[in-house]
Amino acid sequence: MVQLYIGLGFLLAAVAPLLHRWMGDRTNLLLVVYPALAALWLISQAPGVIAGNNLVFTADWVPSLGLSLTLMLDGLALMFALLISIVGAFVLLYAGGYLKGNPDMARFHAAFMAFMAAMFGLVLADGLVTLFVFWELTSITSYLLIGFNHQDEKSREAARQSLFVTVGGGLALMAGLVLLGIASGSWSLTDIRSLETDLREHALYTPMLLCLVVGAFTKSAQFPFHFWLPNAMAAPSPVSAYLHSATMVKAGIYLLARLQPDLGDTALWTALLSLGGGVTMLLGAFMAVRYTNIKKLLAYSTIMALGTLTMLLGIGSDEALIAFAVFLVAHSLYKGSLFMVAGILDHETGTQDIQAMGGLRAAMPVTAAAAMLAALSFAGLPPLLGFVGKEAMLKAVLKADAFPLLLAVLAFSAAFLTIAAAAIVALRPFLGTLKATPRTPHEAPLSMLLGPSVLALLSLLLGLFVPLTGPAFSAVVTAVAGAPVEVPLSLWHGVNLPLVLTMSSLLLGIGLYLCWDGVRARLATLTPVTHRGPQAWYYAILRAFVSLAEWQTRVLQNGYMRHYILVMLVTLAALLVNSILIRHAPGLSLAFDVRFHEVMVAATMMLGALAAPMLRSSLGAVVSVGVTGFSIALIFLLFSAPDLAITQLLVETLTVILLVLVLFRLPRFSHLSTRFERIRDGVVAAVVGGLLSLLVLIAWDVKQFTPISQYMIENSVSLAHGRNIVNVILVDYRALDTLGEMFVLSLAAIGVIAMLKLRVPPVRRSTGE
Amino acid sequence: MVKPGSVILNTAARMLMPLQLLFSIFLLLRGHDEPGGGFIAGLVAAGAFALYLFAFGVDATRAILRAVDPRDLIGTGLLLGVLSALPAWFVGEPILTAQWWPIDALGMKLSTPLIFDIGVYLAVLGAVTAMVMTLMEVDTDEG
Amino acid sequence: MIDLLKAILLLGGALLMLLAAVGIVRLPDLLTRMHATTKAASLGVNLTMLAVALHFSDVGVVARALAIILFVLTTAPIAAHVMGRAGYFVGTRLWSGTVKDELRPNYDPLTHELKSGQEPRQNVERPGRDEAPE
Amino acid sequence: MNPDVALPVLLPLLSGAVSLLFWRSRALQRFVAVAGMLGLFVVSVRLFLLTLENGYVTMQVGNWPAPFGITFIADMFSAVMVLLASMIGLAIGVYSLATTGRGHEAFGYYPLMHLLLAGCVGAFLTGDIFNLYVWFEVMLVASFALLILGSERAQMEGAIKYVTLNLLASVIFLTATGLTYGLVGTLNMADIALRLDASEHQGMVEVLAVMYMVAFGIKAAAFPLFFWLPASYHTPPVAVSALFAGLLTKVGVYALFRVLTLLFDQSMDYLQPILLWGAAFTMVTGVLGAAAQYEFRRILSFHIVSQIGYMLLGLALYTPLAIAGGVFAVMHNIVVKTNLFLISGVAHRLQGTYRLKRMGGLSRRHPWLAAAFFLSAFSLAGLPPLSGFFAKFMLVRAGIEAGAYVVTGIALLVGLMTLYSMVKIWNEVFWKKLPDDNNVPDNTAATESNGRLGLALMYLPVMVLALGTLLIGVFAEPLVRVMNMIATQLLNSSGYIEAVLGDNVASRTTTLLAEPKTPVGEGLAEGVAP
Amino acid sequence: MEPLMAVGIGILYAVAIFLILRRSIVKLVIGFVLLANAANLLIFTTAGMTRDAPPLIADDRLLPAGNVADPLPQAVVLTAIVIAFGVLAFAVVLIRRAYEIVQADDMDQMKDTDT
Amino acid sequence: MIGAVWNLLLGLAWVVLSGDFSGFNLLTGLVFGYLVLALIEPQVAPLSGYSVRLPRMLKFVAFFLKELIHANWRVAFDIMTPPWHMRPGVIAMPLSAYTDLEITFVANLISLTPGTLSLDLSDDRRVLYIHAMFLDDEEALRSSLKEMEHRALELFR
Amino acid sequence: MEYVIIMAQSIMGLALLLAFVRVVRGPSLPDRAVALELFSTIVMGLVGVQAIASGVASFLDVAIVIALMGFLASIGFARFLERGGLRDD
Ligand code: NA
Ligand code: NA
Repeated sequence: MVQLYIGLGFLLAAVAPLLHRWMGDRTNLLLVVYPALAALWLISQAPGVIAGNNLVFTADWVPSLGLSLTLMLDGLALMFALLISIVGAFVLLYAGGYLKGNPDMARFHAAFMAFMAAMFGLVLADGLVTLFVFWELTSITSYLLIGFNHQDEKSREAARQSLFVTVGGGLALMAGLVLLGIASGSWSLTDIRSLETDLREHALYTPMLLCLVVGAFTKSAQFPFHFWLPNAMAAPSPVSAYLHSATMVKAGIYLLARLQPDLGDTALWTALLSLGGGVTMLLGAFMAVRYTNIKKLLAYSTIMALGTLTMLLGIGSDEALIAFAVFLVAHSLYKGSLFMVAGILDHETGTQDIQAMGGLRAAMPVTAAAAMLAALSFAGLPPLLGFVGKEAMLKAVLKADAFPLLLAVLAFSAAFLTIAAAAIVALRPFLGTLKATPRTPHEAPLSMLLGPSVLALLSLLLGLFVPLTGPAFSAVVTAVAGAPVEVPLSLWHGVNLPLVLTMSSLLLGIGLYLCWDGVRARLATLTPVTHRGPQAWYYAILRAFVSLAEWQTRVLQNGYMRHYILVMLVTLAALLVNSILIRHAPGLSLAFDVRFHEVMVAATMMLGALAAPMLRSSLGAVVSVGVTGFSIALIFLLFSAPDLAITQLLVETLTVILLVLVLFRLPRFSHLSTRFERIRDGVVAAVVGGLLSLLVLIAWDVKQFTPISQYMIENSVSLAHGRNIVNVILVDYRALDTLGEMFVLSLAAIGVIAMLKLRVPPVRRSTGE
Repeated sequence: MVKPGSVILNTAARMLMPLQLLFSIFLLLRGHDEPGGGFIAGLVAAGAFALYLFAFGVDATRAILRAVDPRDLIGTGLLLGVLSALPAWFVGEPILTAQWWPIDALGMKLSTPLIFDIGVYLAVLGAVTAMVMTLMEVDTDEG
Repeated sequence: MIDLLKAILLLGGALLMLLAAVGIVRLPDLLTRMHATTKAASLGVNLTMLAVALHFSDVGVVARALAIILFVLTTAPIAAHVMGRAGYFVGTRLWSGTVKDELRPNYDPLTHELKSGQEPRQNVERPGRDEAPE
Repeated sequence: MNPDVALPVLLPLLSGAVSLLFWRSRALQRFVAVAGMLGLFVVSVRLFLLTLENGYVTMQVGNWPAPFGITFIADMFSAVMVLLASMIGLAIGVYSLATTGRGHEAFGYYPLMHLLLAGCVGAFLTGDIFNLYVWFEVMLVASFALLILGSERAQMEGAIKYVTLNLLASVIFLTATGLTYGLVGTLNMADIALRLDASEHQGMVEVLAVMYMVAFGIKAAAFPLFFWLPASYHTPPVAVSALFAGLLTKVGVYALFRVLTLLFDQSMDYLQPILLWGAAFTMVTGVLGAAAQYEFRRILSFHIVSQIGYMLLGLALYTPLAIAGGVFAVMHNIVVKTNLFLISGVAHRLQGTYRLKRMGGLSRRHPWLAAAFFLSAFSLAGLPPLSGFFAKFMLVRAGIEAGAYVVTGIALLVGLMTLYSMVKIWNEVFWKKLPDDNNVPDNTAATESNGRLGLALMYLPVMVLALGTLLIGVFAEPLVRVMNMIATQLLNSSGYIEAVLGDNVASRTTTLLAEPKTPVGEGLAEGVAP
Repeated sequence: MEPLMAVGIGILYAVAIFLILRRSIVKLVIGFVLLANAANLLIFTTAGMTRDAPPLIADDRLLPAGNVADPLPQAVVLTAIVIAFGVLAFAVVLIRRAYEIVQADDMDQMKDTDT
Repeated sequence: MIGAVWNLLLGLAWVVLSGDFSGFNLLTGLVFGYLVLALIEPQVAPLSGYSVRLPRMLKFVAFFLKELIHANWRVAFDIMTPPWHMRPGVIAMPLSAYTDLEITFVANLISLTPGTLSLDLSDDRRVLYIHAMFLDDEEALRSSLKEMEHRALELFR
Repeated sequence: MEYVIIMAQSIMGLALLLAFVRVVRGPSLPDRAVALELFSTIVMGLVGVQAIASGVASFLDVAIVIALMGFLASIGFARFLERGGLRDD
């Protein structure tokens, strides 16, 4: 059933263009029903899941390969699915307003719906490969969404970059999942969970984990793969709000959380995730305040949040996992809201530059309110959910088993930078005096306001009533920890170290906000350093790849046919030498039984061939080769093959006729090769020729079986009614060969006629090749 | 270019060509029992036409072939070849199983291998003649 | 007796071929070489075929051997004529010992006209060309 | 004995012969083009179903018992290949109606197509090594003629390399076959397999294996033997390119699979590493070659090479899953690669060029074409849930199971590099605006003048094949099962041998050696006059 | 005779390969001719050469009177000869047309289609 | 008439080639001969005056053989002995033969005789240019050539 | 008789080799073509001897083919020369 519902999402995507043709802009409202229904259903299932009854929906896909479409709904999946459906519904609604009148709306909906369905599949999948399939589908659909404005080169480049990074990571993920499947002997997450053996002790654990982590890190924009995310802001704001804050970028986080019980809590896991996450966290926060473009700023702050989540998974304690769950929900809500706000600002003012905006609170009061509410959560201030998340995070960091001090420093720095960033986003555009913007600002339509407002309100409500959410978060944490965990949540824990840190970071943050312009100017001096970051590596790798490609083509596919032939022959000769001379040394018994005239015939045959390359005249070479041909006919004759002799003579004669007809147009022999080339070619030719001589001798020497022709001889007269056995073979025993052969000759003739007579006018179109 | 054409060659070609064609038919028909067969015969016949082409040129050769283009020979030969595979199929045997139909009046046997060999003959004759003829045609066009 | 005759024919044929081969190697120019090959070798084949006819003394074989002789006698001179003519006209160098050439003066390489030297006067008139037989 | 085995060969031969005979009638040729291909498709489906039912379907051509005559045998592998060939033939037959000029039609375009298919199908179905050579030549010479149709300069230059290098391959093949007969005295592949197993000189067996490997490696365009392909495949009319791309190299791959699994299984220990690294280099050099190109068809041509690497990887790993994956890759590639070439042809018709720089804007004006390309391109890169993904997944899994980590890693990376080229095309041809200097703008007038019907005829196969790559992926199970059957059959050659030689296999192996080195004719009873 | 033939076959292959490796397309053609001959001769030789009677059966017999040469390689070679002739004819004309277009007897002038 | 003669000849050739002298085989040969002639019929020049004259023919063969052996010996001697005795040259021989067939026949005979080689016919067909090896006695050569032509033409007339 | 046959074969074999010498030395195309013609004529002789040696009359068919078709090569070369083919001697 659930599978069908996911399928319905893809179906809606496929028919979106048709729907648009029939329903126009109202399509949007119809499509919103899809996530809305999903959300309602999920909420209806929530009590059961919270009570610990995971839902499993079994379905097969490719049983021969062990792939199933089985879906599994536990706390973690439920949380993600709810975020996907609720945020998705609001973003979809919002997009209806944001893209109103856009001729490509249908295309947007197609990609968006497919993405949403893929996301559902990803978080619900029980099969490793199914998970991967949906994972890649999100990459593909997000490529299409980022490149939505594809006539703009920047959009295309951003889309390409995100695709390469995420699909590249996807490959690592695939390797990791296959390793996991092989190591565990199962392709189902549920089965792996209930495995007797501990995968952490498996010989493949380290490569498996590395591959999986690379996959997760690329998708979730962890250092050093983070650079694609800010660039992906080329996408329309609804896309940023959905993919790049709430859903897709969290897929990597989801994956790590999913694997935590089976692979987590090893030194490698902790080091990779907590350090990688920590560094990403600080980097994101630091980079955020360097930008005045509101979407870039939000994107970097998202990186910060993703880093935080990864770090928490790395720490892996119960506290950390609780913080993980809360922080994740909080971030999805406030970041979704803020991105939509950013979209509204962009949409209404015509700019994304915070510095160009100011005093908008009067023109757009609802937007301002939503922005400020969301920013409070962003900054981690009470009484919003963001505060709960940050407190929990700081607590977990301080208690971390590994690198507690380092992580604390990182977390604190990130915290105060985040507060500054939140202030910048929420205050700068709305406070102060009204600035002139490309468009005259006024409040956004209801469809666009609903999303940011509701999500911001949710941040507040969940914060206020956080103790009530305990059981729900407990279900999530239980799923991640792999064992039941009680989650005691409250807004107020009394004055403790985390609170002190929060307060001091608040002060520092406000300070930074106040002198932001000056600080930014200072930070600008760091630009040369940041320009050498991972994005530069990415482009360096691409450039190196293209140069390597061009170099290889120049060297290998160089257009010189003789090089191609030489390579082939050397390959053949090397393999032959290895087989016949090195691996199996031959022992030959040579028997000489030869007559004088046979020697003469053989001699003219060889000399005719040898003379061909030495003659300076092309027709001379033709005659010389003719001598070889006639000698061969004689050999056929002397060794009892009259039919062959006749054929050879006739063919030789006709060949001469053809050659004289053709060579007539061709120039005299030219000596174009250098001495070195001739010697080299001579050596290769001699080696190949010598090897073949040897093979003939061996084959002749080791004859061991009665040939099948015995039967043909015995039955030629009685069954085939023919006395010339060769002809009987040609027209009866092996008539099929002959049938093919006459077709070959006829085809050659057709080709010759076409080549000589068919002359298509060279260029049909002015721009033709 | 030197002096083209020679009465002596032309006369000889006129005499030899029928002889060669006859010989080719001879080779074709008795190929099942003695050296010969469709290929060899077809090549001989093609050689005969090549001689005629050398002596008299393309137009005269086309004239003796009348409406028949070498390409028609190819098609006919191939079709005969394929069709000779089919009678066996109709009597429920694997394709290309030889079928023999004795013609008592003449004391000889018609058979699918013979039809097949005639197909080979025509195809080879057509193919080789077509190639030589086209080459000479183009040669003449281009001077 | 028959064996002896066969032996003579065979060896004679073979020797004639050898003679032709020596001739083609030794003789100084194309046309003289062709004398050696066309005749000696053809005769050699004919002798061999006679030997074959004798050896089998079967009507069919004899007929075929005679046919071969006939064919050789027909085609060999044709080939010689065509090749000799082509060789001559494309200007193959003649041996320095060649004593006379009655063809060259009657041939016009531009029009490829080959006169007989016996035409009525009006047919030979051509400005600027006045060749007398040697 | 079943006559249906031979029909897929006889039918295109007949179509070809009829088309040739009526070379003056354009209408008849066009009719036969579609009718013949349709007929071929039908008989191929029949053969496939028969094979599915029976495992092997055989026929002793001419009613001469194996191994004395030529055997036609369809196992699952050949039946699938025949089916695919006929599908591609039909698709290209339809497509050609729109793209083939009168000149090409008058000089044998359609008969050449029929006979090319006949050659391919013959190669798939024959159980005789020399007969295989003959079908290869039929296919090859037909492809020669198709390649030069039109006689443009690029075609001539490409054709010289194509012809020369393929000729070299043919000679190696022929040489190996001659040595094989000299060694074992038979041409029937099942019989050869038995006799090679019993051969006293395994070094020679290895030599033969190596020679066949090189010969078919050239035909299959494997590293370092592929050079002829990128030099020529982008030069002929696009329908021809598509047919070549889809089918020809795969015949080489088929032959490699057939010969190595059937005849030389005892040498596989030695051959596997060679094949494995050959596969790796094929993948990498092909994909790198494509990355350096900026022309639609040239990029696609290099990718053919790269994809061959995946197929060889399957053979090199030589496990059931790997073989199944390799064959899946063959199947997937035939569908997808053909379609990509067909799409390039549509794009060329719309914009008058194959150069990426001068193309653009197709996604907005021709969204269905864009969708078809997108599916095919991403399938080629192995992204799920398209057909290419399953091929890759099976191979990767088999590779890791076999411990071939490095090559498996390379295979994965090559997927990414493939994506690079595909995205390059997508960005340039479909997403980018049409550059101003392309003065054959994508206008309906240009389309109109070529005929709406023509465009529709081109679209039809493109859409069907694009849908195909999606459906193969989504409904992969039955296909994977077929691939598993193929792998099972290939790895257990005794079934094949029994199907060909009948019940007396066991006794044959012993009697084979009973009379060593008997000269032909010796020991025959004195013949008596009838 | 076989050792001698083996050497001869090797020489044919070697010369053919040497010619195919030249830049001159005329030499390429001649290389093709030799290559085909080499392969045919190889098949003929490896199958075993005999001075016995040719594979013909006399009119009044059901079987050959004594040993005869193996007919199968002969049939195979015959097929191969004709195939090679067809291919050669095609190749020769191809080269002629290529020369007309490129106007040089030099393979190196024909490398535009590769890169 | 001419066609009939040729047809008969071809039929006989068939019989001779096949070595089967049965009536049916002759019939077969005649049929095929007819077919082949029908093929080239438009191109066949009139072969007037041709008939089979056995006695003359035999006499001619004897004469020809004599010439052949004699001349062959002379050529052989010159080839085998180091100094060249030959005095080669091209001479023009006026022809009495005038039909295509006669000219061809004569020219071939001359080519077959050692020491002489028909090079070409003048455009007006009056003169046959001959390359001769031994021109030491030109007149003797010319007369022997004439005699050969005469005897040959007797066969036709 | 056996000796005679062997001698005849040997002499003809030698003749083949000599004919080949002229093929190589040329100098002109007609010289080579004539040598090839001689070559095929000697082959005919060898065919005859082989027929006698083996007692198989069918070998004569080879000779018939050469006798009827062999001169075509010379005709071809002559045409080449007449049409102004390159005499690269
Ligand atoms: Na085996
Ligand atoms: Na096997």
